[in-house]
Amino acid sequence: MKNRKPLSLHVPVPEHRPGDKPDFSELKVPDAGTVKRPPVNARAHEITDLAYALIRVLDNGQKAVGSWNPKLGPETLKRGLRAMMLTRAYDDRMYRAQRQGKTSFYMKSTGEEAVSVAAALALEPGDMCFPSYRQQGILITRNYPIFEMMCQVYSNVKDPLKGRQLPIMYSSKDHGFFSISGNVGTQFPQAVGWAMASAYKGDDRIAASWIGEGTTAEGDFHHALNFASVYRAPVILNVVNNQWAISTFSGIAGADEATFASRAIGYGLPGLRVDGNDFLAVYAATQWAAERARANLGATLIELYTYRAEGHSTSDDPSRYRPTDEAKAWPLGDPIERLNRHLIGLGAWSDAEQEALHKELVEDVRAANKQAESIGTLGTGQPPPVATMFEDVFKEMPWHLARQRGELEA
Amino acid sequence: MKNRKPLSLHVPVPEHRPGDKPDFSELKVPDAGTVKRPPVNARAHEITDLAYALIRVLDNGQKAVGSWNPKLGPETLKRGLRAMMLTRAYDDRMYRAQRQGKTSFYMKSTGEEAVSVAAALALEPGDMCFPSYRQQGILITRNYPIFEMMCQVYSNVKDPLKGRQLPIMYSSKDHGFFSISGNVGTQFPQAVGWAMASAYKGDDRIAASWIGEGTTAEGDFHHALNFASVYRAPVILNVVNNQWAISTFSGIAGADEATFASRAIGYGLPGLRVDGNDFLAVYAATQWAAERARANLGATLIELYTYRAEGHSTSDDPSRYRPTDEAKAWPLGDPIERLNRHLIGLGAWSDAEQEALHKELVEDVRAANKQAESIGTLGTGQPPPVATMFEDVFKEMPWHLARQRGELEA
Amino acid sequence: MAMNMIQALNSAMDVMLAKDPNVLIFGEDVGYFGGVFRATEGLQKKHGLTRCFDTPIGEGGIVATAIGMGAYGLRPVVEIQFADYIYPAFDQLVSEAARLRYRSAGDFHAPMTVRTPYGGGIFGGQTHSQSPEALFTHVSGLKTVVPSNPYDAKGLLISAIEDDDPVIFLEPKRIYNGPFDGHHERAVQPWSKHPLSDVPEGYFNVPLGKAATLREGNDLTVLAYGTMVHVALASAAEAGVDAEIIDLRTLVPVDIETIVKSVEKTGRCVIVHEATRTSGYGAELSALVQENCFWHLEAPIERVAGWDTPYPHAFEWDYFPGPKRVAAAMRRAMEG
Amino acid sequence: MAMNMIQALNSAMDVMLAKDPNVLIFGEDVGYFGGVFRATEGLQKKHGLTRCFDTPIGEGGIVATAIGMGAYGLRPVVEIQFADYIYPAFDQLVSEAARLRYRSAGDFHAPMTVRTPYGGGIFGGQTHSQSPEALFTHVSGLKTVVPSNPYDAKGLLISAIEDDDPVIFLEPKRIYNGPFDGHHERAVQPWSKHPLSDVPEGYFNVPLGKAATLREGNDLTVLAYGTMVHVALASAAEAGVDAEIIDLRTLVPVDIETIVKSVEKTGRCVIVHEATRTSGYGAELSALVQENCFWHLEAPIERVAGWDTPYPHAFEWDYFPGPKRVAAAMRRAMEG
Ligand SMILES: Cc1ncc(C[n+]2csc(CCOP(=O)(O)OP(=O)(O)O)c2C)c(N)n1
Ligand SMILES: Cc1ncc(C[n+]2csc(CCOP(=O)(O)OP(=O)(O)O)c2C)c(N)n1
Ligand SMILES: [Mg+2]
Ligand SMILES: [Mg+2]
Repeated sequence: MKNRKPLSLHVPVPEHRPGDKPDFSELKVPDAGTVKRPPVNARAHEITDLAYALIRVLDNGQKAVGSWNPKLGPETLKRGLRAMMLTRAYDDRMYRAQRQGKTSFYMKSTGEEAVSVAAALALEPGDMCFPSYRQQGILITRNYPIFEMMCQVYSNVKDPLKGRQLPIMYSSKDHGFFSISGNVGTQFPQAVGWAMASAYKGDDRIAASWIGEGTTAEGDFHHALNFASVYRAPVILNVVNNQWAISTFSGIAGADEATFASRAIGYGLPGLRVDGNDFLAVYAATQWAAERARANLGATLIELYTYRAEGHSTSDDPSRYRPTDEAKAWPLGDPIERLNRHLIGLGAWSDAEQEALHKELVEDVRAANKQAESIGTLGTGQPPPVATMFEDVFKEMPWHLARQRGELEA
Repeated sequence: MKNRKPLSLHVPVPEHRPGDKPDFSELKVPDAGTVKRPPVNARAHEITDLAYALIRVLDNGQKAVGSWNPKLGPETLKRGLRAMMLTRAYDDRMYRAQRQGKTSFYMKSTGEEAVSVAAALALEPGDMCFPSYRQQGILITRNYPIFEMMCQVYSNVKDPLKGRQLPIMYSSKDHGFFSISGNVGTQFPQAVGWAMASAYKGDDRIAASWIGEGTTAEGDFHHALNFASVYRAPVILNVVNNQWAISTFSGIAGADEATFASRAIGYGLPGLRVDGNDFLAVYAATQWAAERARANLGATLIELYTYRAEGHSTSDDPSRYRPTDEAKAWPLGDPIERLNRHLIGLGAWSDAEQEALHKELVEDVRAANKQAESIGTLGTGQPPPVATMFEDVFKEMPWHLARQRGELEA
Repeated sequence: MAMNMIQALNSAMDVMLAKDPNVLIFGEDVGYFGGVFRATEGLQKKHGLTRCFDTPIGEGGIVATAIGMGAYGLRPVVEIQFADYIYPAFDQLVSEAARLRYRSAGDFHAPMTVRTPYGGGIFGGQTHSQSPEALFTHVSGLKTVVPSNPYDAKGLLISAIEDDDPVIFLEPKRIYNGPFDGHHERAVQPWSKHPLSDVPEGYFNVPLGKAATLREGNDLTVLAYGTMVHVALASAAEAGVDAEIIDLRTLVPVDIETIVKSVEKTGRCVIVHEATRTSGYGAELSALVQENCFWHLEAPIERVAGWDTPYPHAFEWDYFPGPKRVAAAMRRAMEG
Repeated sequence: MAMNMIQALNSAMDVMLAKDPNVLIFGEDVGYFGGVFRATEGLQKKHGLTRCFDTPIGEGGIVATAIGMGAYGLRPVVEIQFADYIYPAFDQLVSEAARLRYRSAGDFHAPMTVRTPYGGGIFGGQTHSQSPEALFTHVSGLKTVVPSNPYDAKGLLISAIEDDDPVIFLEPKRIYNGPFDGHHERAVQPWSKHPLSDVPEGYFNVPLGKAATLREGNDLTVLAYGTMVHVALASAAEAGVDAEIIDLRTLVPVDIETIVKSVEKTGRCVIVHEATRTSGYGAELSALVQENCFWHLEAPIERVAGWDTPYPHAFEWDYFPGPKRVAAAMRRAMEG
């Protein structure tokens, strides 16, 4: 029984580290249009192949092909393009603002804009989104004013959150955007609860939530899938697989062993694996899951396969843990470029219009930021009144908080 | 967009409730021997069918058939039969003791004895078990004295746990039996950690853990599968699906939507679904998973399909929530009867020997219990010294506990 | 109508299910079976499958879905089978339920009541006897409530369900079926003989944040809640001290006026709880009394609490802070 | 050799990895990258992939596997990226790590050190600024340690790793790179100018359970830990009081002799911590002081703590209990 081979501990490591040449050649990217779109009432166990496939609509020429093609008109496509471009312009400006010391922290969604924007367009306005910190594109698509977002980032007197939250932790019930939590993953089962409530009330609104692939390791991921499955909650559970969790590659979250979409199988839920940089594919998958949920057929797990093109946040330096220009080597391209090319291919758009739109949006952002900065940035200008710090802990302020507010003002 | 069909909340309910005639006719029981045994180095994604099958070795005539037949000799089979019968006799006696007011609480494993006993025989003595409260069969198979178990149940001075634990929350490192926790599921990821440690040290011992199907809903279930998958931990993760979690049927744990074995698929782990009342099938599945783990190929999830023949515990009354004689209607039979028939079929055993063995074991239990009761039962006889209540909170007793011990003695 | 605590709690939920369609109840075994302590018995049958249902065994998921439902506009009432099993839900309670209103500046809030049986005296051992209230009192944004009798149980639970903030509602399981003064050697008493078992059948409430002075006295002040209220009453009689016995009922926000008025009168204070002593809620009470009444104190504030060990099965009555220990503390407080 | 706290912590782990093959380190981003605060930088490269590695983002899984490893015989050192994210692991810490030795009567135990950055002063907002120490001090079976300087950080961490009980090791992140007296308007100070940044390169330890008197004085006693030790020193100077300033270093088991000796001498006590006030560890300290030193107290014990709200991003310096508030409390304690 001894002289048996000793065991050894396996620790996954990524293919490439700083200094290596970025290389995704092992990553097989199936052709667009090759995956069949099943009816929305398909039984989950009959479509498990979708959890291992990669749903793509835009081919290498950025033409829309295959049964997942949502056949969107140019107006919708242009709305999407505009929202993605505005999101990116906004991110770039706010990132600079943090670098200029105007706030403490910022997080970009660069390269992942389609994940938020296409989903927001495929959902209905009344549907409630439970995002992570990287879905600012939803707010922008739903026309939440970037000025208010900036005031939140600057924690100034116009910050709707009264300076209480870290930058980018937005909240807007009116825009169906749930208060972002600093604790990753907590919103996933909360979205299921909201969806259960909607079903309980005989409402027709559904919920959707987003987490990163790294966050799938939290217990809340399991609770969300389990409760969603048991109570057939009308909810769309999105896993944004952007390959990285701060410095940690997706293999540490289990990506070497199975796809994240396939986590759905054990709960009897459909799992869809989607090209997250393909605006049309994200739209189509979200639409499929939304129809299914509204038909009382329950939840869908969607893995959005993409790449975090920039650092995790302004506190991060990706050059310490991954090849510098890995983003450029990413085989699924850039969602904005791809949708732009698609529109041009349709004859509904031109490089000139693209250029003009870019200028316009950058100018909009500049103007809004000027206005926001004039009100105040973190530590300068007008902050929210300090006494408000004691409000909203409870609906009514109890004696001990009133007393503490008194102490502060003393 | 309105005049859409309203949503409604789905709450699973069991087929039968008290008053109904127990009926398992919808439950399709595949024939024994029909499931192929893959090589232990099979890739997980190539054997996902095993997560939906039901591995059975003993056919309706209780003959061993098919490629999963572990081909055990009569001696091993008799050891198993004896351990299962002793476990049942012990359970019956201790249950009565609680009813007689000799202790506060008891839990039986009646009908599930094969789950613990066959696994314990298939594992090696050095392998560490992380059980739930329903695997007393492991201790008995590993020859832990039932006298000591009784002293634990009675919290008397000979209780190895010094009266600190609820009855049946045994612990014996020497028998590779990890301290049972009152919080369900916590042991599942702990077993993974132990297995990771064994691999880290180049040891050849593996770990195994057991939870009930209801407990799969805890976050710890997810942590266990996830860490086991990522680090290829040499561990066997057993889900004992005995259909009930106190008053809650398995549908509330997700059984209406998928098998528990299929939870393995999303982590890239093999999932085996096994007839838990078939001693040979449990042995064979455990052996397969153990060989795989020792070959450094990582973890296996095993769903043991069985039935909780008695109440959840002495605090429970199953007649309030399920048909009274559902246990008798259980189509997979009784593990002891089935192994007994199998041995008789082999010509290695007889009804007379069975009868004699039963008498012998009942007498052993009676004798051990007499001795244990003579030392003390809960609240009578000799309890552990009260001052020991303050020991083992920390390795060395800090001042505040010493002071509190002083107060108590004052 | 005479009710024990289980019946009173059941009645509170029954009344609220009938009154407000946004109230729903879920938790482990609470549906068809009616809960392991029977607190929800009959509610599913009477109000329907989706108003009172069973959940998976995932406390984190139970609280998380309740938060989502609260954000939608419902008033979920969830049961955690034993307070000892609330820890898997700790992140959702502390980081989410407690923070949602504040972090969203009132944009979202999640009304929710978390009912859970707590405390010892039933030979439940380490994981059916814990008193974790102090942990919740440290979390800004949570209210913590502990009833000590059927009348308050119903009235406080109704207030908790109607409250727009998350409420941790801790039920002293030892006194579900009868008051308990700590004399385990004596015959069990039914609630029916106790005046506070006379509970209105319909809607009424007992406000959160208000203590009840169960006995007026001049010698010393006792601060207690849950089962210990009854132990304190018996202990005072046995110690022969004219104690003023205050049942806090709500721990956060605590009724500071009632506490201060009493200690200023008596000059002496004994705090009793079942929870482990170190950093128990008694520490906060002791600090509050000493800060607010320092110049009135004639003796050190006494804390009588559970020992700083897990709750040991065999030593139920050596662990439980019974009349002997409480009376001794009262005598010390009088001498001091 | 001059080290800041990060370097001192890194050195402690480096020394222990070299000294004991049963020591291993894991947590989120601690491996190749070396942790978001760089505390484990270079350890994977130097000691190997399986000695210091990255984990999934599941704090419950991290602590659970550490318990299993401890039961096997290893000495895992895990990092929780921020103390604000320790709650998902709360059940494994409270119900398992803390209880294992007791419930198994010593048959099993799980030595483990849980390192986690805590506290404010860095504009981290609600979920990068919390001070949850009080929660752990209430849990029987856990030791809670908080260093305030590089020398102690290394010596205490080595003691924690070698300790056979589970230790919650809270690192005041505001002073990782330099001491901080609360005067955010002043230039940041490096550790190199501070005497306690002189740290031996090799093995040494600072015992758990022993406080350090950083300044002797006769007017009043200050009980503090972590960042607040430095704030207290500055505040005393500004208030012009001859304060005896005690750095507790270990919260459980606390060094009661040092506390009592000092308060018996001074008769006055100010307790300061960043954590929210209600049921914070200051409550336990206040209760202990008044129980042990009642007859010596000449003024009410003062608590200076974080407000009972989440930690608000924009109001970092209105929330942080800085020198103004601490000095005012000292003056009140002198008048009282
Ligand atoms: C409970 C909890 N643990 C740890 C963290 C620290 N943290 C913040 S973001 C992050 C990485 C998340 O990665 P992923 O889920 O892939 O999302 P991405 O950042 O890639 O969008 C970590 C570990 C946290 N915020 N909350
Ligand atoms: C964390 C936690 N939650 C709830 C409980 C209460 N409880 C004890 S056993 C049990 C049912 C478990 O059912 P299952 O996992 O199917 O195991 P079985 O009893 O059928 O063997 C429950 C809910 C607990 N012990 N721990
Ligand atoms: Mg990611
Ligand atoms: Mg079960």
